[in-house]
Amino acid sequence: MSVAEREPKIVGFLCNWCSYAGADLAGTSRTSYPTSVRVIRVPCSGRVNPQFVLRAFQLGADGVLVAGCHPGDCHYSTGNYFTRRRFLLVKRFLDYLGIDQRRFRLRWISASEGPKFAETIREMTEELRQLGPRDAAAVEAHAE
Amino acid sequence: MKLAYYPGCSSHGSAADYDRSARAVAGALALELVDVPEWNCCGASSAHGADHRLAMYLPGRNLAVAAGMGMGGVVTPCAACYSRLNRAHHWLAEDRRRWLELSAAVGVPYNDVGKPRSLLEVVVGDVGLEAVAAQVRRPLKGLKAAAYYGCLMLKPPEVARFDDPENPRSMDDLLQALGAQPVRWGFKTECCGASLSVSRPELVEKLVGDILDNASAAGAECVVTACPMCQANLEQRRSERHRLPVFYFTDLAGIAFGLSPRELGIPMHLGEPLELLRGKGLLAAGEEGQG
Amino acid sequence: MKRVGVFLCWCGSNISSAVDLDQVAEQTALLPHVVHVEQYKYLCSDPGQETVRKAIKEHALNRVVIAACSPRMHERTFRRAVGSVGLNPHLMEIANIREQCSWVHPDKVTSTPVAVDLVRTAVAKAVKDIPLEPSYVGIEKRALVVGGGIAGIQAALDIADSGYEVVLVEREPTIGGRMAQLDKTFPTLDCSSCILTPKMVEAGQDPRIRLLTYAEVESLSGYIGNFEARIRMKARSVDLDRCTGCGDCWNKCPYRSPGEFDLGLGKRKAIYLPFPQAVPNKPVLDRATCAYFQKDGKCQVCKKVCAPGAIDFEQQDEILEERFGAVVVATGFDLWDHGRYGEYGAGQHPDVISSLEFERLVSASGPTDGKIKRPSDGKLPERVVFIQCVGSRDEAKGVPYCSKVCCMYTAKHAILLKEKIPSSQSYVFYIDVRAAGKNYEEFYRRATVEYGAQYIRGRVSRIYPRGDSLVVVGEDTLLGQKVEVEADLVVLATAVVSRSDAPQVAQKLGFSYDQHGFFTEAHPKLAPVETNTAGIFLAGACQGPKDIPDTVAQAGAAAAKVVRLFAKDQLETEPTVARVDRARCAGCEWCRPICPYKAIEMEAVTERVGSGQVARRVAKVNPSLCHGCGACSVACRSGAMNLLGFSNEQVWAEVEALCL
Amino acid sequence: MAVVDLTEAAKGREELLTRVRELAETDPLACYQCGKCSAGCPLSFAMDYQPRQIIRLVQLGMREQALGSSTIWLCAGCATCTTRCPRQVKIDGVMDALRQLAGQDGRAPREREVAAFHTSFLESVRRGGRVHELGMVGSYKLRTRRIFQDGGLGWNLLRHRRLPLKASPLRDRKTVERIFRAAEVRG
Ligand SMILES: Cc1cc2nc3c(=O)[nH]c(=O)nc-3n(C[C@H](O)[C@H](O)[C@H](O)COP(=O)(O)OP(=O)(O)OC[C@H]3O[C@@H](n4cnc5c(N)ncnc54)[C@H](O)[C@@H]3O)c2cc1C
Ligand SMILES: Cc1cc2nc3c(=O)[nH]c(=O)nc-3n(C[C@H](O)[C@H](O)[C@H](O)COP(=O)(O)OP(=O)(O)OC[C@H]3O[C@@H](n4cnc5c(N)ncnc54)[C@H](O)[C@@H]3O)c2cc1C
Ligand code: SF4
Ligand code: SF4
Ligand code: SF4
Ligand code: SF4
Ligand code: SF4
Ligand code: SF4
Ligand code: SF4
Ligand code: SF4
Repeated sequence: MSVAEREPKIVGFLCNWCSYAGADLAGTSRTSYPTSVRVIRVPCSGRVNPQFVLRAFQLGADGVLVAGCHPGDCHYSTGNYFTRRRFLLVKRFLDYLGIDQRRFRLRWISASEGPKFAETIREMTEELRQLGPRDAAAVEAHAE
Repeated sequence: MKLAYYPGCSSHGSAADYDRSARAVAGALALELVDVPEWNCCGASSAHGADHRLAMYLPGRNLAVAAGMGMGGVVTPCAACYSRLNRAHHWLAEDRRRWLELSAAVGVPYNDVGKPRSLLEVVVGDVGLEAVAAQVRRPLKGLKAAAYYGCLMLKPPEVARFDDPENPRSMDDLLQALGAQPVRWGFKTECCGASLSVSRPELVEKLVGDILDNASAAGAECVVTACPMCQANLEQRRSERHRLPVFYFTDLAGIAFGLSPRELGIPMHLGEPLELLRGKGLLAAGEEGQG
Repeated sequence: MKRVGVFLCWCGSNISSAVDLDQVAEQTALLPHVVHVEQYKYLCSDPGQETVRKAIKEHALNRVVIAACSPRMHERTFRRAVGSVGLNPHLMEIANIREQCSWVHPDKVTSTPVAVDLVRTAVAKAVKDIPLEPSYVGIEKRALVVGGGIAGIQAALDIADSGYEVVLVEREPTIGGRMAQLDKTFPTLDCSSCILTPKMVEAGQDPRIRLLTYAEVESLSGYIGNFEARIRMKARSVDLDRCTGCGDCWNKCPYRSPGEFDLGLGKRKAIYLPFPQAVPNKPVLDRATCAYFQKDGKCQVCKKVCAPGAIDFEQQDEILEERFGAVVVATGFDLWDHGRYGEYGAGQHPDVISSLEFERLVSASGPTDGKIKRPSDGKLPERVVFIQCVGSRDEAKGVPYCSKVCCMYTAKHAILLKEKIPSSQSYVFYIDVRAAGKNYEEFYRRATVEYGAQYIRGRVSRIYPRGDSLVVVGEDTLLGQKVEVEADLVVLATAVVSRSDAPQVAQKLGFSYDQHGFFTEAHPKLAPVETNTAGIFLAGACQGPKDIPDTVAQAGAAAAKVVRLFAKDQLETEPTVARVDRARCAGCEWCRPICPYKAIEMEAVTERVGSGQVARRVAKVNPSLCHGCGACSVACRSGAMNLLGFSNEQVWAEVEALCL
Repeated sequence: MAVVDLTEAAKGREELLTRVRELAETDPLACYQCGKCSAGCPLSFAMDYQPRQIIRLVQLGMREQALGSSTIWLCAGCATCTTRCPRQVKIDGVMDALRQLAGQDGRAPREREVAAFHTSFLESVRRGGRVHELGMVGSYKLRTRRIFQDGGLGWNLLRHRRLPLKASPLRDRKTVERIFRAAEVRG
């Protein structure tokens, strides 16, 4: 089954305080979005180890989203600054692994930005559809 | 100390007197001033309102040529030139790509000659007040002088990088070292409007009047400048009620060093500067009446 | 053996109408470790919770997965439910199939696979759950208040009134702070000392408050509930126990110097009382100006006249070590030095003064006994110019922010001037008048309409002397014309800035401060009195420019936070904190600087290697300080640092379960 | 007084702001209209718009009024405004920029004499590489038909040997011509 037919699969790491609450808000306000995303709740975007992201790609995820509070609003004051710096590096590493950088997104989504969450999922799904299915084997080979 | 010297256009004309005293005083202080060869006009008050690039290139060329002379920096006696040279220097320092642009435009490779300095800056900063004081033969005792810096030597401060733009002290300190008595007054850095002197003289007369009024009210017997534009403007655009002589700081330094008014070009000033000096007993018998 | 029970909630029709729960149940039952799957209409209802409890007992479940609404809704509810039948509350996970599934994917065909995935992921995480226990720490029920301005005084009084001991440390010889220097206060024009003095006296007399004036905190260690402070008591040269405050010493002391309290406008003796209402009402001997210390060791007049023998030239600084459960920081503010405004005379014109100096000039207890005499010649000024925003809102020379109080105190000054010198005229140069407070706009109106203050919208460009007056040049921007005022006195509303040593204070006590030196609150809206360090609270202008009403409100809030803490006997800390696997820790310290709460320290451990002992350093997390953000666990290269509740193994398992 | 149509002005606003930002290397939007610039300006008494108001015109996109003002020509370039601006706006640079834009638009300057002076000045520079004061003033007088202005003053200077009849240009006239050309190309 090609990606064009099936829904791409996005693993979403959402911080508990802002982005997870934002996703909840999309729900409470019944803002529908594609069924592509599966959410993993983490306390802070700073908790997301790049290895989790790579593992998701390794296991065939089509896209990965890391979302946290806006810079300056982090519940733990500085967590998302680390996230930002860390994932700049990860993006470059993705290139090296042969994974299109566009498959990975880092987004700041606040607890009141339900629509932004839905929109992010819509955009990402659309982009992943256009990128087509992934060659998981390539990652496998590098990561070993 | 050997420095590249940028005299500025007026040194050949209305400020020929300043040119004389500046060179004479520099000589007395063992400052060797070597003219920047084939220097060109810095664009003064006109280029920057016409074309930003022209306003950078004209002074920029002089900086490039001066750098080629391999001396301890470039110095100018004119505050307007000082300002234009510093604007260009600042602009060039902000972005090295501009070095190439300038070199291509003026046909001289640009290298940084260091921050352009004014003659006042060199005398107070590099030569130093102690060395100046050591040259004094005729202390200017009892001479109440208003040090007038004007605007361009100090503003804006991030370009001029010289003295405090609101309460400068360097010329006051220098006057003190010469034995004179600098007065406290409020118009040290007010603009005299020199750039409008030809085209809107009636406006400039008001500015000059305010400055001279304030100096007189503060008890000054003369005004001292470090700029040919200021000097000429204060002399030429004043009204009948103002009698204060307007000196260059080099005039007074020269007198204090024992040089004659004639060597310093003082008789070329408008008004009666010699009267004041005479009244203060600062002229030797032989110097009376010269001019 | 892991025995997982999964409970699927219908939420009435909220979930059941959009997700085929039978199919979810069917697929879930096939997952490893799952021994029981059950559906219920409203799981959060009492009977719903009872269903879960019953199943745990019946099926000997040791892990529970609730597939229902967001954990942000009912995590607590269900933790409590499983806890009530003896299962560790942290052996429960929630799959959010409502907000993140049925409500956003209304089509059963596409939503059901999502729900299946989410439940599977929750099961995978639950399998890796381990029992977590909160830790408890005892609480030292004494509070330290640093800074004795109105903020510190108010906080100390509120805490003491709730029955707890307080130590109030003030650096100056008396408490009172800036408010003691003010004359009257906006917006009601109460006399500052009339409302402050009773509070100062109360703080001085309350048996539960120990005042340590002329003292400073040297260091603070420990954590919430258990701080340890070292406090330096500076040598006052006066034995406070013996001194009766009779005043003979300072009356007789022959040496005078400019007084700090009056900002140099008046003089004080070398041994002095900063102001008549000082608390404690006992003098301090300033060694820097005393003849005995500075000159010849003679003089000693004070010692001779002091009947109770309280003068002690030999007194040394003393260090106290005290334990506290909580700290309130209330070190206040300073004023920007207008010496940087060359265009306003750079502080060289004696008749260009700051607003605080003006307060001293109008104050009845000030150096001029409340007569507004200008500093140069003592003349009563007729024409007074007030300039607002001096240093404030000036990114070029001063600070970019608004100082918040100067608009109002300037209006106050215009009123006070008119009251004291009825023939006078005031001119106020302003850019905006910010009178956003209860009765503030009305107060400003009084200044203009009733007291005739002339407000001119524009920033002054220059002040210069003309004769014995000052020429003030500005633009009336509403007219679009340059204006000049010849004034007898110019008063500058200089910016409120942090104390110059604020960064050092913050570092010593261990919390953060912003680029202007103001102390940073944990959250600008929802935690405005907390700092990032649990157990340390903020009050007053040390956190940002503030007037007295705001300061007192914040001080009360800080006190309430302290009391809230002291109301417990033990402090339960969240169990979802970081934990180090010592065996794996390489001691690299990558984790330490990343922690926003300074929860990680290094400790030495000795281990047996072969036959010898080897000492090495490993990281250690203080669970009372850790907030559980997990940043450290990512920084750790050796996998030694983990976050309980969101462990590496758990997230890993979730990723794997999701990507199946 | 006329009513200003802000939506109309807004159409050219971005373009004007962009040009001013480029030429003056400063952002007029930072200005909060405090008036400190005008208050310190030595020539504000003669200007039709205060320096602060010029910045305001630029903020609103009112190009006509800004470029047609007398202010941009009467500004003496003393930088007192810039030195004191609390928002770090380079007001003198904005004045320069607006004069340049007025020139580029080929618009008749509001202050004819001032503009004529600058033209004569730069002509003199272009011709000889340095300004020859007597020649420059002569050209200015012809341009403005103010033949007799300052006659006494000129005579006085001549008498004091401060107004030489002869110019002292650069030996190689092309040196400066080249610079003017290079600037024209970049402009
Ligand atoms: C000119 C002027 C007029 C004002 N008028 C009014 C008014 O009319 N109405 C109004 O509501 N507000 C007014 N205010 C504002 C008012 O002054 C403040 O709101 C108030 O003083 C803030 O109190 P605070 O306790 O936070 O700080 P402060 O009064 O500054 O007190 C802080 C205390 O901490 C001490 N301290 C500092 N550092 C340390 C340390 N490291 N260790 C120990 N102790 C330390 C200080 O010595 C001081 O005693 C005015 C302010 C000014 C400048
Ligand atoms: C348009 C707008 C935008 C704002 N934006 C911001 C912003 O960006 N940032 C910011 O910090 N602040 C903002 N605010 C201010 C903010 O809304 C208030 O500070 C805050 O809501 C005040 O909270 P409160 O609890 O005091 O009052 P309220 O929010 O009014 O709550 C009072 C509650 O009491 C209930 N109630 C009333 N009478 C009774 C009664 N007799 N018995 C029982 N219950 C009763 C009411 O139903 C209500 O639920 C904004 C305000 C407005 C109007
Ligand atoms: S537990 Fe949540 S989903 Fe279930 S009935 Fe209650 S609110 Fe609805
Ligand atoms: S004389 Fe002695 S008792 Fe009296 S105030 Fe002075 S120190 Fe205290
Ligand atoms: S020793 Fe003398 S100078 Fe010092 S405090 Fe006592 S009386 Fe004053
Ligand atoms: S409170 Fe008023 S005077 Fe003070 S900085 Fe703010 S606007 Fe300026
Ligand atoms: S989890 Fe966060 S708060 Fe806890 S120790 Fe690690 S970095 Fe510090
Ligand atoms: S980063 Fe990891 S290995 Fe390094 S000190 Fe911290 S816990 Fe130990
Ligand atoms: S001084 Fe600066 S901020 Fe104030 S009006 Fe002028 S340009 Fe604007
Ligand atoms: S630079 Fe121009 S606008 Fe600015 S103060 Fe000077 S004359 Fe006025």
